[in-house]
Amino acid sequence: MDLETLLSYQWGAMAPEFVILGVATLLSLLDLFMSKDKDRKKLAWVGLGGIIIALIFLLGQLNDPVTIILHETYRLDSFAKAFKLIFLVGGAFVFLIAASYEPKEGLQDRGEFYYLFLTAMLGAMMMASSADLITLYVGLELLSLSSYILVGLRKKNKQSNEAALKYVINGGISTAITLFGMSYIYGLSGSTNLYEISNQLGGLLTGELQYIASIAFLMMFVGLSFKIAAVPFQMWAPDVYQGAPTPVTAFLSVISKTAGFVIILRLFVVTFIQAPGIGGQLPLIVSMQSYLAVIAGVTIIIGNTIALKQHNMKRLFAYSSIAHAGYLIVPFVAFSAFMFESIWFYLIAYLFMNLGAFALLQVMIKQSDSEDVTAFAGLYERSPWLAILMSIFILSLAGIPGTMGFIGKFNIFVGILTARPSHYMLAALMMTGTVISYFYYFKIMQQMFFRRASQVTAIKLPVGITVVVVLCALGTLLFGILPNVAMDFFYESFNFTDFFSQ
Amino acid sequence: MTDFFQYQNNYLIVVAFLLLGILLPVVALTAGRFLRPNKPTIEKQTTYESGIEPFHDARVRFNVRYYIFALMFVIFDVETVFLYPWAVAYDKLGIFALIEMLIFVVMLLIGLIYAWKKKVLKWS
Amino acid sequence: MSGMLLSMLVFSPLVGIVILAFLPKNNEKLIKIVGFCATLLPLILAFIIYGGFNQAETNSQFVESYRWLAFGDSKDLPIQQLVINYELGITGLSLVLILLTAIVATLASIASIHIKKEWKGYFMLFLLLELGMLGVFASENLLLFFVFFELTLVPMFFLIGKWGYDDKERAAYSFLIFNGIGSAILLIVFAALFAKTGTLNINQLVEIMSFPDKHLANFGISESFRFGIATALLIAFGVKLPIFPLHSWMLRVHVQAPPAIVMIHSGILLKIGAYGLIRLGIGVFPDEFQSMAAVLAVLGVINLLYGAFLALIQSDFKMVLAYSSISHMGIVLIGLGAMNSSGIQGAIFQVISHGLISALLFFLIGVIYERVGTSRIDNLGGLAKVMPITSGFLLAGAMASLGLPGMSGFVSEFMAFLGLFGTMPLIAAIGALGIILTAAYLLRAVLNVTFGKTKTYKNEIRDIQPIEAVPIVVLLGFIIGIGVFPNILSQSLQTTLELIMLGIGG
Amino acid sequence: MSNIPLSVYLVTALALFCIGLFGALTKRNVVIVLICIELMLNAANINFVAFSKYGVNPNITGQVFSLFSISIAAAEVAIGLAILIALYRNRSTVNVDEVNSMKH
Amino acid sequence: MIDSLLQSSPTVWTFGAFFALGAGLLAVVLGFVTYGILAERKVMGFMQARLGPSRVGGKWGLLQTVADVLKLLLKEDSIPKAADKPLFVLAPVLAFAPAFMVLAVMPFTEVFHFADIGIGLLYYIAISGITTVGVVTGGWASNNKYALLGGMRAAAQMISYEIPLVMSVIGVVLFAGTLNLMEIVEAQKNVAFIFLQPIGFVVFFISAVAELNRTPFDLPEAESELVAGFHVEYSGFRWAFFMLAEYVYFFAMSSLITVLFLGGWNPIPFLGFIPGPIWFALKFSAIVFVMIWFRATFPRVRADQLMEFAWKVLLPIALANIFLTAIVKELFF
Repeated sequence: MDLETLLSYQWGAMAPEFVILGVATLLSLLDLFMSKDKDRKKLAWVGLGGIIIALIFLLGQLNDPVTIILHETYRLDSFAKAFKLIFLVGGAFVFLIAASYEPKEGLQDRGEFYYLFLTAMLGAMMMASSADLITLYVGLELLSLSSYILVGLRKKNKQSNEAALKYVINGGISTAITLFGMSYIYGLSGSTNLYEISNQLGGLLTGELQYIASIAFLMMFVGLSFKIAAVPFQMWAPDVYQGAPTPVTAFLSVISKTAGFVIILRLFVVTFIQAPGIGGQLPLIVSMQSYLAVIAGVTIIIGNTIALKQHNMKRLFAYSSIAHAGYLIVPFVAFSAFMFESIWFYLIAYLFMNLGAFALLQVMIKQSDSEDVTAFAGLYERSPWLAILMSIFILSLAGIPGTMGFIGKFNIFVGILTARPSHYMLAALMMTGTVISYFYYFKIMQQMFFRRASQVTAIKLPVGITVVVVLCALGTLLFGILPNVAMDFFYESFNFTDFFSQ
Repeated sequence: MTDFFQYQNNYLIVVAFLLLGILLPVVALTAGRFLRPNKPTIEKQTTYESGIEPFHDARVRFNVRYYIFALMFVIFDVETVFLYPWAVAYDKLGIFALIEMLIFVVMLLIGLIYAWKKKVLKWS
Repeated sequence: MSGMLLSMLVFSPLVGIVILAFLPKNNEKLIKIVGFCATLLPLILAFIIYGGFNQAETNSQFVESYRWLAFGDSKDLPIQQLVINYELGITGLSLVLILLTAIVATLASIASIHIKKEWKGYFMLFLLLELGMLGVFASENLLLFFVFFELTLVPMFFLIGKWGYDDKERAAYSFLIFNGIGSAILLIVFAALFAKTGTLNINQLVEIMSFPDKHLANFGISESFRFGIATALLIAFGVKLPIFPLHSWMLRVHVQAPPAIVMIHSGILLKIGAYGLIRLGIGVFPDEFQSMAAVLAVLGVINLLYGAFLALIQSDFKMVLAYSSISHMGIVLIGLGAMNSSGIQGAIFQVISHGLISALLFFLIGVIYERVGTSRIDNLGGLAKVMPITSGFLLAGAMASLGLPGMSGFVSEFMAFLGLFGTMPLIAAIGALGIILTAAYLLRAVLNVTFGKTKTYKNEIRDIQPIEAVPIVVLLGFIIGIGVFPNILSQSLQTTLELIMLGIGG
Repeated sequence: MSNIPLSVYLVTALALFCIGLFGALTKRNVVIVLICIELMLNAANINFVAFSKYGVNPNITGQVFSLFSISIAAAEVAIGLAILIALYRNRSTVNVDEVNSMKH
Repeated sequence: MIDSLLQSSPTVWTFGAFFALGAGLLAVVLGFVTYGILAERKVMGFMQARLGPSRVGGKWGLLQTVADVLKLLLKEDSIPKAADKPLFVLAPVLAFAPAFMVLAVMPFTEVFHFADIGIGLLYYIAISGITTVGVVTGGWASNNKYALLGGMRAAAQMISYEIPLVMSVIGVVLFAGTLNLMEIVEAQKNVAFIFLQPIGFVVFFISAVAELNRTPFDLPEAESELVAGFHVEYSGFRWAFFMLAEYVYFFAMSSLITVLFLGGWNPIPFLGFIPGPIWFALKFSAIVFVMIWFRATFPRVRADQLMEFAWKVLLPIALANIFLTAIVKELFF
């Protein structure tokens, strides 16, 4: 491998990653060499600038054909672009939220706070474009390790410590399970390249090897369910969401979860699409449907029912995010023709509504120094616009029409019902979950509109938060009322058939 | 087949050395037991503390710095895992590997600078 | 411009919302006037549409269609393209209901003068609610129908929960959850239909469902699938209507919500259930519903008798009216269960007439409550002396409700039972008992309140104000008008009815 | 060339993995839990290395993967310990079940 | 002989043969330790203008160390009551066994070598790390504050210097292209790596001295500071094993430096007539001498200087050296 091969690669394909990496490095150096008393909030804007540049690069790549470089470990296809778009947009919002994050006990390591977001995003982006088990795993861990630290960044805060510890332990266990599953896949195929594995598994898998493949499948899925906070690895979510700094919680609930779905889609869909399942009649991924359906169903039910008795807003959103993970697994379970677009669309909806809600949550927690639902009491009297914006996000989370959340759910429905066979049970479960979720979502509304406020002062929004909230609300409504703006964009810019092309 | 024998024999030697390394102290100490006197008294069995009566347990919380150095060791030592194969295969890899490793080591260096600036490397 | 008339009608309440948003928060009078005027706009538009409606045309009119949502538009995927359009259009039935909505909404906005706090938010939600209701009746597409249907839930939740009486929040929740369940079922049904047929246009669905079974099997639509969907529709709309075991939420809402909102709720929102059953249920799945006719009829009789019996023993006037609503909805079901021309016509008539009558009665009880501070029958009495005019109106309303000939209630009940006697005489005979009970409970309640022993009231009680009399007079006018000249309704409904009859082969 | 069959490695790895998983789920001391996680990761590494020598299609990639996983595991443990130190400073405990101030 | 043994099929007999050969090496090493200690004392005596041992075993005190060992063997072995007994007993073994095990891969001459493992260097580094565990165990098991502190310090020092040590070898590996120690020696046929890798050599040498806990880096055992470091509670033959481990490790490290940087048994040009074993012995002795020389010359460094030197000076230099080497190799080879 000499200079010529080196230059023959289209490094431009990796431009967004390089930008993020560069900015992360730059930020860490700036943080180190800035004088101590300087305000490090400026770093947030540098980071934001980096994300926007990366976003511009990414948008410039939208119409590029599939690019495969680095010995087929890195591929820039529609799938990668579509999900990187979510990461970058979400990352920009998280940065805006983080720029105005002021915890009570202060934040010592503000520099780290900002550039660890970037490294975590880099991990997520790597996963989106990776076509190799090794790089997938490295990306996954880059994301995980960065977020472990982020969660524990409030060093003096007991809850933050505990959250980080739980996150690390749960994360470690799940990673190990995933890795063990991957080792079997490597053993069965003798390769770490996903497409190579796919071919190998499709051709060679016979007899008891099919059982091993199924076990590997389940192990990897169980391990990866940690990232998306689905059953059986959902236990960490409430504690971690509660203990982590609010921007980190927002990050975990949106970007980290998206990344989890990215790796799940990439890993399972590519790897197992050709592999025969036990018995050999159905593809493995189809023969696993019943197990996955159970996981999805239990996730939805657990998330929604336990959320009912939560009073802490962050915990409540944790359970709500578990429930949403359940909704998002559903199209994967059904393996419908619209799987990619349903998941993509729903994740974007989730990005808007959840980040908007977390942005407001951060403001309210700061205001009332409490994370309880009652922090929202009488918000309508204090700042009617805030209450209305928050209601938009909550209605969207609850899946009320007119918002993006509804269209997302409808997409999923249509997807799973067009699949053969149609999954009525899953649809019914999802709807049950949604109805249960009305209870706790409207509990927040109840506080905002029906209760009296303890203070009457209006709430001042920092600039960053205002931008996030307004953009998110606009997105939620615009794509809720005119969903085809997003769908047409999707179909025009992306062509997911290249997901399978080698 | 001889290749494989050689491979196995090499590790057989390692095992032999391990055995020897364990046996020598065991044998010597057992042999010594027959030669040396053994008259334990309470004074003899007290822990030495420069002449004063020992107080407290010795296993107190010690400085966190030791842990931090241990952590640093783990990180830096394990990163050399990548350097060794790289060094061995460098002839075949060429300039691309050089640039890759340059990036890697620069990152490592940034890590070192980070620890430096955060005063982790300071002792006392 | 006229091509978008229906959209303009549906979204006309937005004008009021936007204007209200810029009004000062505390100017009560101005807000109330603007709120009232805002409801006039849809009313005017509704009459314009009425004027332009071609009574003889069988197809939907004022149709609008724009591409709204498409799935699987990918260039290379070999997937059938699934498109949902933004489709509006009206038939005779929806036209009548739109008129009803516009009228009742305007009258309810007059009734809203009693609202005591946060008028701005109230009227904004009120108009949003109206938007939702108009949309429900104007939609030709099921997803759009669903969107508007759910759009009524959220404003209702707030209107009940914020401006209601003591136990308002529980009522609001109970409203939300029951209707949430109903709409959840609806959404699954719609998604399933969409997944199988690739369209959600009501007219296209009607066409597809009338294909022979063999052809339908190609779509993956089996008989059991259709039957399942029909049952699901019955349950979903049954919650809204409400049908007997699913009714408890509605009582709470009727007792706790502010009178103006109850007018709307009982006058129109409940009718969405009936509308759905007729348009989507019997309209799209005539065969399935025909096979469920007996069930419908029995449910209707149960509703009728259950409502009536319980209304007889209530001590709260509002509860009496609430149970009376359940009872009257039974008549709708009876009419539908008859599955013949006069039955269904009766059902539709009952939908309209009950809308008017219950709006009137709830408005009156609101007026009384406003002045006396209670609606318990025990605590009221001898109102005829202190509020003679109100009492007179109340008596008139009760007469309409119990189906006095010459008023709208009579026409609908008569036709519904006529229909059912034609198909299931035994059930009809049992049901007819309900009519007697209706008279009993209404007379008990109304006579106790108006002519019973005079109670001593703390404050001096004023009789009804002229502005309050407007809705009463208008409503009574319509009630009597329909009672005397049923043709003004049946003319518009004729084509719809014919279409339905074509479906059920009657 | 081999006289130790692949299955021996696999069973060893599986046993290690199960021990690790059991320990990670049942032990109270965080340090032990971290060690157990390490055990699980190394079980996977054994698999990788065994497959890379005796697998259906022996190649070097498995060893490369295990190198990556070793270094990542080290980083993970380092972070785990760092967090544990922070927790210990605030709470003076290294027991998992004493870390529960967030029960709703 | 060893080569033919290596190629025969592995049986109990070959194992026995290896065991016997290993025992032979052990005897040699013990001999080295005996006379290494004596040599150290003599050399230091010479440098400090005194005689050193001169009574037992004639004029040069040739039997002095033997007498010392016998004395240790006869001394009472007391274990403190508060100690953790199993660990206390285990610690010397843990310290000694790896020190001897590393010799398994050490090529002394072309013929006289034991295991010929492809990753000999890695093996050496990995196994030698275990000694640290022994040291910490000893300190911990004693349940003595000085011992514990000494043990912790020793561990901190050893792991800190392990990193520059490991990194500085990478230059050698880059040139040799292998981790096999025999091949590394063969790669030095023409020129010893000390000339190609001067920086690497210096870093390695300094780190090696620190790893061996020898002056000027002998803080863990600094009697003036910590009484006697981690082995303060050890007495008799148990203590002797810590000392033994230290000197065996000394032997191993000197051999390793000889192999890695001085070309092992390769002769200096034009002196090829002198046989390989002698070259090895000469180079090895030179290293040993320099280390003893260090001990006599340098003052002990301060604890903070010690640690910071490793991280702030040696590590960056070692990293830079890697790159210098890679670039030099890219350009000139």
